[in-house]
Amino acid sequence: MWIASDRIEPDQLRDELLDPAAGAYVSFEGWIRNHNDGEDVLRLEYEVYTPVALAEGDKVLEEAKAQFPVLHAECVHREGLLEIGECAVWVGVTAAHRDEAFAACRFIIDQVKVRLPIWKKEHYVKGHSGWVNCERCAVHGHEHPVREAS
Amino acid sequence: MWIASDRIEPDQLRDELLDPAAGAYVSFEGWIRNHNDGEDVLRLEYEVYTPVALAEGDKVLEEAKAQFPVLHAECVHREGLLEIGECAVWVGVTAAHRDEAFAACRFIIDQVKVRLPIWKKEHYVKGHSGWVNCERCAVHGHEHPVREAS
Amino acid sequence: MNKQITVKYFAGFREHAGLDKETLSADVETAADVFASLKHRHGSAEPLGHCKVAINDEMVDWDTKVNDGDTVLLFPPVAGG
Amino acid sequence: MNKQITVKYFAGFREHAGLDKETLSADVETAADVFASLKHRHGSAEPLGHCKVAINDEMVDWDTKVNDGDTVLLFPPVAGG
Repeated sequence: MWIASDRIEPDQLRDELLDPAAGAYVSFEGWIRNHNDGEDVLRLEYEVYTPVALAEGDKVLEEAKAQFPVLHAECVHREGLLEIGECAVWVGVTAAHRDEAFAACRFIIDQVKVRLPIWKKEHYVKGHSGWVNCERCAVHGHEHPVREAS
Repeated sequence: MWIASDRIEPDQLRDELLDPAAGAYVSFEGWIRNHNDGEDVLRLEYEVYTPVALAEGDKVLEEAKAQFPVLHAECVHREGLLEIGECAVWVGVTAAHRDEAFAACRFIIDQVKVRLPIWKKEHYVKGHSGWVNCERCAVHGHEHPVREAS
Repeated sequence: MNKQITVKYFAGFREHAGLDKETLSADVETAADVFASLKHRHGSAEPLGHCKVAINDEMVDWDTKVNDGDTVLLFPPVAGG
Repeated sequence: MNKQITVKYFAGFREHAGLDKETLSADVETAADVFASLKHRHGSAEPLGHCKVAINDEMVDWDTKVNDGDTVLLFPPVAGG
Protein backbone atom coordinates (compact mmCIF):
# COMPACT_ATOMS: atom_id res chain seq x y z
CA MET A 1 0.00 0.00 0.00
CA TRP A 2 1.21 3.45 -0.89
CA ILE A 3 -0.10 6.94 -0.28
CA ALA A 4 1.00 9.29 -3.04
CA SER A 5 1.08 13.07 -2.94
CA ASP A 6 2.06 13.21 -6.61
CA ARG A 7 0.40 11.95 -9.78
CA ILE A 8 -0.20 8.19 -9.91
CA GLU A 9 1.57 6.57 -12.89
CA PRO A 10 -0.42 3.40 -13.72
CA ASP A 11 1.98 2.20 -16.43
CA GLN A 12 4.96 2.27 -14.06
CA LEU A 13 2.98 0.56 -11.32
CA ARG A 14 1.85 -2.10 -13.79
CA ASP A 15 5.41 -2.80 -14.87
CA GLU A 16 6.36 -3.55 -11.28
CA LEU A 17 3.89 -6.44 -11.28
CA LEU A 18 5.28 -8.14 -14.40
CA ASP A 19 5.86 -11.84 -13.78
CA PRO A 20 6.53 -14.64 -16.29
CA ALA A 21 4.12 -16.86 -14.34
CA ALA A 22 1.27 -14.34 -14.68
CA GLY A 23 -1.40 -14.90 -17.31
CA ALA A 24 -3.79 -12.19 -16.19
CA TYR A 25 -3.47 -8.60 -15.05
CA VAL A 26 -6.50 -6.66 -13.85
CA SER A 27 -6.32 -3.04 -12.81
CA PHE A 28 -8.80 -0.59 -11.37
CA GLU A 29 -8.47 3.17 -11.37
CA GLY A 30 -10.75 5.63 -9.66
CA TRP A 31 -10.87 8.90 -11.57
CA ILE A 32 -12.19 12.26 -10.41
CA ARG A 33 -15.56 12.79 -12.08
CA ASN A 34 -16.90 16.19 -13.03
CA HIS A 35 -20.21 15.49 -11.32
CA ASN A 36 -21.53 13.74 -8.24
CA ASP A 37 -24.98 13.51 -6.77
CA GLY A 38 -26.30 16.12 -9.19
CA GLU A 39 -23.58 18.67 -8.48
CA ASP A 40 -20.90 19.89 -10.89
CA VAL A 41 -17.57 19.14 -9.28
CA LEU A 42 -14.60 21.47 -9.76
CA ARG A 43 -11.93 19.53 -7.86
CA LEU A 44 -11.48 17.15 -4.96
CA GLU A 45 -9.42 17.11 -1.83
CA TYR A 46 -8.32 13.89 -0.16
CA GLU A 47 -7.36 13.84 3.47
CA VAL A 48 -5.47 10.70 4.47
CA TYR A 49 -4.30 9.65 7.90
CA THR A 50 -1.24 7.93 6.53
CA PRO A 51 0.04 5.71 9.39
CA VAL A 52 -3.27 3.89 9.74
CA ALA A 53 -4.13 4.03 6.01
CA LEU A 54 -0.87 2.22 5.17
CA ALA A 55 -1.33 -0.42 7.87
CA GLU A 56 -4.97 -1.04 6.99
CA GLY A 57 -4.20 -1.05 3.24
CA ASP A 58 -1.46 -3.64 3.74
CA LYS A 59 -3.94 -5.72 5.74
CA VAL A 60 -6.43 -5.58 2.86
CA LEU A 61 -3.74 -6.67 0.39
CA GLU A 62 -2.74 -9.57 2.65
CA GLU A 63 -6.37 -10.63 2.97
CA ALA A 64 -6.71 -10.58 -0.82
CA LYS A 65 -3.60 -12.74 -1.24
CA ALA A 66 -4.87 -15.17 1.40
CA GLN A 67 -8.32 -15.49 -0.19
CA PHE A 68 -7.37 -15.62 -3.87
CA PRO A 69 -4.41 -17.39 -5.52
CA VAL A 70 -2.87 -14.24 -6.94
CA LEU A 71 0.79 -13.52 -7.66
CA HIS A 72 0.98 -9.82 -6.88
CA ALA A 73 -1.40 -7.17 -5.61
CA GLU A 74 -0.75 -3.50 -5.00
CA CYS A 75 -2.70 -0.35 -4.27
CA VAL A 76 -1.86 3.36 -4.35
CA HIS A 77 -4.11 6.15 -3.09
CA ARG A 78 -3.61 9.87 -3.64
CA GLU A 79 -3.81 12.57 -1.04
CA GLY A 80 -4.22 16.32 -1.43
CA LEU A 81 -5.91 18.34 -4.14
CA LEU A 82 -6.96 16.54 -7.34
CA GLU A 83 -8.37 17.92 -10.55
CA ILE A 84 -11.09 16.37 -12.74
CA GLY A 85 -9.77 13.35 -14.64
CA GLU A 86 -6.92 12.65 -12.23
CA CYS A 87 -6.41 9.18 -10.86
CA ALA A 88 -7.31 9.03 -7.16
CA VAL A 89 -6.69 5.34 -6.56
CA TRP A 90 -5.04 2.52 -8.47
CA VAL A 91 -5.27 -1.22 -7.80
CA GLY A 92 -3.30 -3.80 -9.79
CA VAL A 93 -3.41 -7.57 -9.48
CA THR A 94 -1.63 -10.35 -11.36
CA ALA A 95 -2.52 -14.03 -11.26
CA ALA A 96 -2.13 -17.14 -13.36
CA HIS A 97 -5.79 -16.89 -14.41
CA ARG A 98 -8.27 -14.08 -14.78
CA ASP A 99 -10.95 -15.31 -12.35
CA GLU A 100 -8.83 -14.65 -9.33
CA ALA A 101 -7.30 -11.46 -10.75
CA PHE A 102 -10.77 -9.93 -11.23
CA ALA A 103 -12.01 -11.16 -7.84
CA ALA A 104 -8.99 -9.92 -5.91
CA CYS A 105 -8.95 -6.52 -7.65
CA ARG A 106 -12.61 -6.04 -6.85
CA PHE A 107 -12.14 -7.14 -3.24
CA ILE A 108 -9.25 -4.73 -2.72
CA ILE A 109 -10.98 -1.61 -4.04
CA ASP A 110 -14.18 -2.43 -2.16
CA GLN A 111 -12.29 -2.82 1.12
CA VAL A 112 -10.00 0.17 0.58
CA LYS A 113 -13.01 2.42 0.06
CA VAL A 114 -14.69 1.51 3.33
CA ARG A 115 -11.82 0.69 5.69
CA LEU A 116 -8.98 3.15 5.17
CA PRO A 117 -9.02 6.48 7.03
CA ILE A 118 -9.40 8.59 3.89
CA TRP A 119 -11.89 11.39 3.39
CA LYS A 120 -12.76 13.47 0.39
CA LYS A 121 -14.10 16.94 0.17
CA GLU A 122 -15.71 17.97 -3.06
CA HIS A 123 -15.36 21.52 -4.25
CA TYR A 124 -18.28 22.42 -6.46
CA VAL A 125 -18.48 24.71 -9.45
CA LYS A 126 -21.02 26.85 -7.59
CA GLY A 127 -18.41 27.66 -4.92
CA HIS A 128 -19.46 25.53 -1.96
CA SER A 129 -17.82 22.34 -0.81
CA GLY A 130 -18.64 19.27 1.26
CA TRP A 131 -17.28 16.09 2.75
CA VAL A 132 -18.45 13.03 0.86
CA ASN A 133 -20.21 10.35 2.82
CA CYS A 134 -19.04 6.80 3.13
CA GLU A 135 -20.17 4.58 0.28
CA ARG A 136 -21.21 1.75 2.59
CA CYS A 137 -23.27 4.04 4.83
CA ALA A 138 -24.92 5.45 1.72
CA VAL A 139 -25.70 1.97 0.40
CA HIS A 140 -27.21 1.03 3.72
CA GLY A 141 -29.79 3.71 3.05
CA HIS A 142 -29.29 6.20 5.84
CA GLU A 143 -30.55 9.73 5.75
CA HIS A 144 -27.47 11.43 4.34
CA PRO A 145 -27.30 11.82 0.55
CA VAL A 146 -25.89 8.99 -1.54
CA ARG A 147 -22.55 10.14 -2.81
CA GLU A 148 -19.99 7.94 -4.45
CA ALA A 149 -17.07 9.03 -6.55
CA SER A 150 -16.55 5.84 -8.49
CA MET B 1 -11.87 -3.84 -31.79
CA TRP B 2 -8.33 -3.88 -33.06
CA ILE B 3 -5.97 -6.62 -34.16
CA ALA B 4 -2.37 -5.59 -33.56
CA SER B 5 0.72 -7.09 -35.13
CA ASP B 6 2.95 -4.94 -32.93
CA ARG B 7 3.34 -4.58 -29.17
CA ILE B 8 0.18 -3.52 -27.30
CA GLU B 9 0.72 -0.25 -25.40
CA PRO B 10 -1.79 -0.31 -22.50
CA ASP B 11 -0.99 3.20 -21.28
CA GLN B 12 -1.71 4.76 -24.67
CA LEU B 13 -4.90 2.75 -25.04
CA ARG B 14 -5.99 3.83 -21.56
CA ASP B 15 -5.42 7.49 -22.36
CA GLU B 16 -7.81 7.22 -25.30
CA LEU B 17 -10.60 6.33 -22.87
CA LEU B 18 -10.12 9.35 -20.60
CA ASP B 19 -13.43 11.10 -19.98
CA PRO B 20 -14.32 13.75 -17.37
CA ALA B 21 -17.58 11.88 -16.70
CA ALA B 22 -15.76 8.64 -15.88
CA GLY B 23 -15.25 7.67 -12.25
CA ALA B 24 -13.97 4.15 -12.86
CA TYR B 25 -11.54 2.53 -15.27
CA VAL B 26 -11.06 -1.24 -15.31
CA SER B 27 -8.57 -2.96 -17.57
CA PHE B 28 -7.71 -6.55 -18.25
CA GLU B 29 -4.53 -7.80 -19.88
CA GLY B 30 -3.74 -11.34 -20.90
CA TRP B 31 -0.03 -12.04 -20.63
CA ILE B 32 1.93 -14.93 -22.10
CA ARG B 33 2.72 -17.30 -19.25
CA ASN B 34 5.85 -19.42 -19.10
CA HIS B 35 3.84 -22.55 -18.35
CA ASN B 36 0.54 -24.11 -19.30
CA ASP B 37 -1.00 -27.45 -18.46
CA GLY B 38 2.26 -28.67 -16.93
CA GLU B 39 4.42 -27.72 -19.92
CA ASP B 40 7.15 -25.07 -20.00
CA VAL B 41 6.19 -22.62 -22.71
CA LEU B 42 8.85 -20.91 -24.84
CA ARG B 43 6.64 -18.63 -26.93
CA LEU B 44 3.20 -18.41 -28.44
CA GLU B 45 1.83 -17.88 -31.91
CA TYR B 46 -1.57 -16.29 -32.51
CA GLU B 47 -3.39 -16.87 -35.75
CA VAL B 48 -6.23 -14.42 -36.32
CA TYR B 49 -8.75 -14.33 -39.13
CA THR B 50 -8.96 -10.57 -39.07
CA PRO B 51 -12.11 -9.71 -41.06
CA VAL B 52 -14.34 -11.85 -38.86
CA ALA B 53 -12.38 -11.20 -35.65
CA LEU B 54 -12.92 -7.44 -36.05
CA ALA B 55 -16.62 -7.77 -36.83
CA GLU B 56 -17.24 -10.21 -33.99
CA GLY B 57 -15.13 -8.14 -31.58
CA ASP B 58 -17.12 -5.01 -32.40
CA LYS B 59 -20.30 -6.99 -31.82
CA VAL B 60 -19.04 -8.02 -28.36
CA LEU B 61 -18.21 -4.39 -27.52
CA GLU B 62 -21.66 -3.25 -28.64
CA GLU B 63 -23.29 -5.96 -26.55
CA ALA B 64 -21.28 -4.82 -23.52
CA LYS B 65 -22.37 -1.22 -24.03
CA ALA B 66 -25.99 -2.28 -24.42
CA GLN B 67 -25.95 -4.42 -21.26
CA PHE B 68 -23.97 -2.17 -18.94
CA PRO B 69 -24.08 1.63 -18.58
CA VAL B 70 -20.46 2.20 -19.56
CA LEU B 71 -18.92 5.21 -21.24
CA HIS B 72 -16.21 3.58 -23.35
CA ALA B 73 -15.07 0.04 -24.04
CA GLU B 74 -12.24 -1.13 -26.26
CA CYS B 75 -10.31 -4.32 -26.97
CA VAL B 76 -7.06 -5.06 -28.78
CA HIS B 77 -5.77 -8.55 -29.59
CA ARG B 78 -2.31 -9.42 -30.85
CA GLU B 79 -1.48 -11.67 -33.75
CA GLY B 80 1.77 -13.38 -34.68
CA LEU B 81 4.63 -14.56 -32.50
CA LEU B 82 4.67 -13.49 -28.84
CA GLU B 83 7.31 -13.98 -26.19
CA ILE B 84 6.76 -14.78 -22.49
CA GLY B 85 5.47 -11.75 -20.62
CA GLU B 86 4.06 -10.01 -23.68
CA CYS B 87 0.52 -8.70 -23.67
CA ALA B 88 -1.72 -10.81 -25.92
CA VAL B 89 -5.00 -9.04 -25.30
CA TRP B 90 -6.07 -5.80 -23.66
CA VAL B 91 -9.56 -4.74 -22.60
CA GLY B 92 -10.34 -1.30 -21.18
CA VAL B 93 -13.65 0.02 -19.90
CA THR B 94 -14.67 3.34 -18.37
CA ALA B 95 -17.93 4.06 -16.56
CA ALA B 96 -19.33 6.44 -13.99
CA HIS B 97 -19.17 3.69 -11.36
CA ARG B 98 -17.01 0.65 -10.81
CA ASP B 99 -19.75 -2.01 -10.74
CA GLU B 100 -20.47 -1.68 -14.42
CA ALA B 101 -16.83 -1.14 -15.38
CA PHE B 102 -15.86 -4.47 -13.75
CA ALA B 103 -18.87 -6.30 -15.17
CA ALA B 104 -18.39 -5.04 -18.72
CA CYS B 105 -14.65 -5.71 -18.72
CA ARG B 106 -15.24 -9.26 -17.56
CA PHE B 107 -18.01 -9.80 -20.11
CA ILE B 108 -15.82 -8.57 -22.97
CA ILE B 109 -12.80 -10.75 -22.24
CA ASP B 110 -15.00 -13.81 -21.64
CA GLN B 111 -16.76 -13.34 -24.97
CA VAL B 112 -13.64 -12.44 -26.93
CA LYS B 113 -11.97 -15.64 -25.79
CA VAL B 114 -14.73 -17.93 -27.02
CA ARG B 115 -16.21 -16.11 -30.01
CA LEU B 116 -13.43 -14.55 -32.09
CA PRO B 117 -11.66 -16.64 -34.75
CA ILE B 118 -8.31 -16.60 -32.98
CA TRP B 119 -6.10 -19.61 -32.36
CA LYS B 120 -2.93 -20.02 -30.40
CA LYS B 121 -0.13 -22.45 -30.85
CA GLU B 122 2.17 -22.99 -27.95
CA HIS B 123 5.84 -23.66 -28.60
CA TYR B 124 7.29 -25.62 -25.72
CA VAL B 125 10.75 -25.55 -24.21
CA LYS B 126 11.14 -29.24 -25.08
CA GLY B 127 10.80 -28.44 -28.78
CA HIS B 128 7.30 -29.57 -29.64
CA SER B 129 4.28 -27.36 -30.19
CA GLY B 130 0.52 -27.60 -30.15
CA TRP B 131 -2.71 -25.74 -30.78
CA VAL B 132 -4.43 -24.76 -27.57
CA ASN B 133 -7.99 -25.87 -27.06
CA CYS B 134 -10.92 -23.60 -26.58
CA GLU B 135 -11.43 -22.55 -22.97
CA ARG B 136 -15.17 -23.16 -23.07
CA CYS B 137 -14.78 -26.65 -24.54
CA ALA B 138 -12.21 -27.38 -21.86
CA VAL B 139 -14.50 -26.14 -19.09
CA HIS B 140 -17.32 -28.29 -20.42
CA GLY B 141 -15.15 -31.23 -19.55
CA HIS B 142 -14.49 -32.91 -22.86
CA GLU B 143 -11.73 -35.35 -23.47
CA HIS B 144 -9.06 -32.92 -24.68
CA PRO B 145 -6.74 -31.47 -22.03
CA VAL B 146 -7.75 -28.35 -20.13
CA ARG B 147 -5.57 -25.57 -21.41
CA GLU B 148 -6.07 -21.95 -20.75
CA ALA B 149 -3.55 -19.15 -21.17
CA SER B 150 -5.04 -16.65 -18.80
CA MET C 1 -27.54 -30.56 -57.47
CA ASN C 2 -23.88 -29.83 -56.96
CA LYS C 3 -22.73 -26.43 -55.72
CA GLN C 4 -19.36 -24.82 -56.27
CA ILE C 5 -18.02 -23.95 -52.79
CA THR C 6 -14.72 -22.39 -51.78
CA VAL C 7 -13.54 -23.70 -48.43
CA LYS C 8 -10.91 -22.06 -46.22
CA TYR C 9 -9.15 -23.92 -43.41
CA PHE C 10 -7.65 -22.32 -40.32
CA ALA C 11 -5.09 -23.22 -37.66
CA GLY C 12 -5.14 -26.97 -36.93
CA PHE C 13 -7.54 -27.63 -39.79
CA ARG C 14 -5.17 -25.95 -42.24
CA GLU C 15 -2.22 -27.92 -40.93
CA HIS C 16 -4.13 -31.18 -41.18
CA ALA C 17 -5.41 -30.42 -44.68
CA GLY C 18 -2.01 -29.20 -45.83
CA LEU C 19 -3.67 -26.33 -47.66
CA ASP C 20 -5.49 -23.18 -46.65
CA LYS C 21 -8.12 -23.09 -49.37
CA GLU C 22 -9.75 -25.22 -52.03
CA THR C 23 -12.78 -25.16 -54.26
CA LEU C 24 -15.07 -28.12 -54.45
CA SER C 25 -18.17 -29.10 -56.26
CA ALA C 26 -20.47 -31.07 -53.98
CA ASP C 27 -24.07 -31.85 -53.21
CA VAL C 28 -24.31 -30.02 -49.87
CA GLU C 29 -27.23 -28.27 -48.25
CA THR C 30 -25.83 -26.70 -45.07
CA ALA C 31 -22.55 -25.58 -43.55
CA ALA C 32 -22.65 -28.76 -41.44
CA ASP C 33 -22.76 -30.81 -44.66
CA VAL C 34 -19.61 -29.06 -45.88
CA PHE C 35 -17.85 -29.85 -42.61
CA ALA C 36 -18.95 -33.49 -42.73
CA SER C 37 -17.99 -34.00 -46.35
CA LEU C 38 -14.49 -32.61 -45.67
CA LYS C 39 -13.67 -34.66 -42.60
CA HIS C 40 -10.74 -36.26 -44.45
CA ARG C 41 -9.31 -32.73 -44.90
CA HIS C 42 -9.72 -31.05 -41.50
CA GLY C 43 -9.48 -34.32 -39.64
CA SER C 44 -11.54 -33.03 -36.72
CA ALA C 45 -12.98 -35.41 -34.17
CA GLU C 46 -14.37 -32.46 -32.24
CA PRO C 47 -18.11 -32.20 -31.70
CA LEU C 48 -19.46 -29.75 -34.26
CA GLY C 49 -20.49 -27.39 -31.47
CA HIS C 50 -16.81 -26.85 -30.58
CA CYS C 51 -16.04 -25.55 -34.04
CA LYS C 52 -17.36 -22.47 -35.76
CA VAL C 53 -18.20 -21.56 -39.31
CA ALA C 54 -18.51 -18.40 -41.35
CA ILE C 55 -19.96 -17.98 -44.82
CA ASN C 56 -18.60 -15.08 -46.87
CA ASP C 57 -17.02 -13.60 -43.70
CA GLU C 58 -20.26 -13.77 -41.70
CA MET C 59 -20.39 -16.01 -38.64
CA VAL C 60 -23.34 -18.37 -39.10
CA ASP C 61 -24.92 -21.42 -37.49
CA TRP C 62 -24.03 -24.86 -38.77
CA ASP C 63 -27.52 -25.37 -40.19
CA THR C 64 -27.23 -22.31 -42.43
CA LYS C 65 -27.78 -23.11 -46.12
CA VAL C 66 -24.82 -22.75 -48.45
CA ASN C 67 -25.30 -21.35 -51.91
CA ASP C 68 -23.43 -21.87 -55.10
CA GLY C 69 -20.36 -19.63 -55.10
CA ASP C 70 -20.17 -19.25 -51.31
CA THR C 71 -16.91 -19.19 -49.40
CA VAL C 72 -17.14 -21.35 -46.29
CA LEU C 73 -14.62 -20.73 -43.49
CA LEU C 74 -14.01 -23.70 -41.20
CA PHE C 75 -12.82 -22.63 -37.75
CA PRO C 76 -11.42 -25.15 -35.27
CA PRO C 77 -12.12 -24.47 -31.57
CA VAL C 78 -11.02 -20.90 -30.93
CA ALA C 79 -8.62 -19.90 -28.16
CA GLY C 80 -8.10 -16.17 -28.02
CA GLY C 81 -6.64 -14.24 -25.11
CA MET D 1 -10.95 7.64 38.00
CA ASN D 2 -10.07 10.17 35.37
CA LYS D 3 -7.73 9.27 32.55
CA GLN D 4 -5.56 11.60 30.54
CA ILE D 5 -6.48 11.05 26.85
CA THR D 6 -5.20 12.77 23.74
CA VAL D 7 -7.88 13.01 21.07
CA LYS D 8 -7.29 13.69 17.37
CA TYR D 9 -10.04 14.83 15.03
CA PHE D 10 -10.12 14.25 11.28
CA ALA D 11 -11.89 15.74 8.26
CA GLY D 12 -15.39 16.92 9.16
CA PHE D 13 -14.80 16.28 12.86
CA ARG D 14 -11.72 18.51 12.80
CA GLU D 15 -13.58 21.26 10.98
CA HIS D 16 -16.47 21.08 13.44
CA ALA D 17 -14.17 21.05 16.47
CA GLY D 18 -12.03 23.83 15.07
CA LEU D 19 -8.92 22.00 16.23
CA ASP D 20 -7.11 18.82 15.25
CA LYS D 21 -6.02 17.62 18.65
CA GLU D 22 -6.62 18.15 22.34
CA THR D 23 -5.86 16.48 25.62
CA LEU D 24 -8.58 15.84 28.13
CA SER D 25 -8.94 14.35 31.54
CA ALA D 26 -12.15 12.36 31.76
CA ASP D 27 -13.77 9.38 33.44
CA VAL D 28 -14.08 7.17 30.35
CA GLU D 29 -13.95 3.40 29.99
CA THR D 30 -14.11 2.71 26.24
CA ALA D 31 -13.49 4.41 22.91
CA ALA D 32 -17.26 4.82 22.62
CA ASP D 33 -17.26 6.76 25.87
CA VAL D 34 -14.65 9.14 24.46
CA PHE D 35 -16.79 9.67 21.34
CA ALA D 36 -19.93 10.29 23.40
CA SER D 37 -18.26 12.68 25.82
CA LEU D 38 -16.92 14.76 22.91
CA LYS D 39 -20.13 15.08 20.93
CA HIS D 40 -19.99 18.87 21.39
CA ARG D 41 -16.61 18.81 19.61
CA HIS D 42 -17.07 16.47 16.63
CA GLY D 43 -20.77 17.27 16.34
CA SER D 44 -21.54 13.94 14.73
CA ALA D 45 -25.12 12.73 14.48
CA GLU D 46 -23.91 9.65 12.61
CA PRO D 47 -24.60 6.22 14.09
CA LEU D 48 -21.41 5.11 15.85
CA GLY D 49 -21.09 2.23 13.36
CA HIS D 50 -20.53 4.73 10.54
CA CYS D 51 -17.50 6.17 12.24
CA LYS D 52 -14.23 4.48 13.08
CA VAL D 53 -11.73 4.76 15.86
CA ALA D 54 -8.06 4.01 16.36
CA ILE D 55 -6.08 3.96 19.59
CA ASN D 56 -2.37 4.71 19.30
CA ASP D 57 -2.57 4.22 15.50
CA GLU D 58 -4.30 0.82 15.78
CA MET D 59 -7.82 0.45 14.40
CA VAL D 60 -10.00 -0.87 17.21
CA ASP D 61 -13.64 -1.56 18.02
CA TRP D 62 -15.68 1.05 19.82
CA ASP D 63 -15.89 -1.09 22.95
CA THR D 64 -12.11 -1.23 23.31
CA LYS D 65 -10.88 0.05 26.69
CA VAL D 66 -8.88 3.25 26.74
CA ASN D 67 -5.95 3.62 29.08
CA ASP D 68 -4.39 6.61 30.70
CA GLY D 69 -2.06 8.26 28.19
CA ASP D 70 -3.69 6.80 25.08
CA THR D 71 -4.15 8.75 21.88
CA VAL D 72 -7.64 8.23 20.47
CA LEU D 73 -8.24 9.03 16.78
CA LEU D 74 -11.83 9.84 15.87
CA PHE D 75 -12.58 9.09 12.22
CA PRO D 76 -15.77 10.32 10.57
CA PRO D 77 -17.30 8.06 7.88
CA VAL D 78 -14.49 7.29 5.42
CA ALA D 79 -14.76 7.81 1.68
CA GLY D 80 -11.64 6.68 -0.11
CA GLY D 81 -11.37 6.02 -3.82
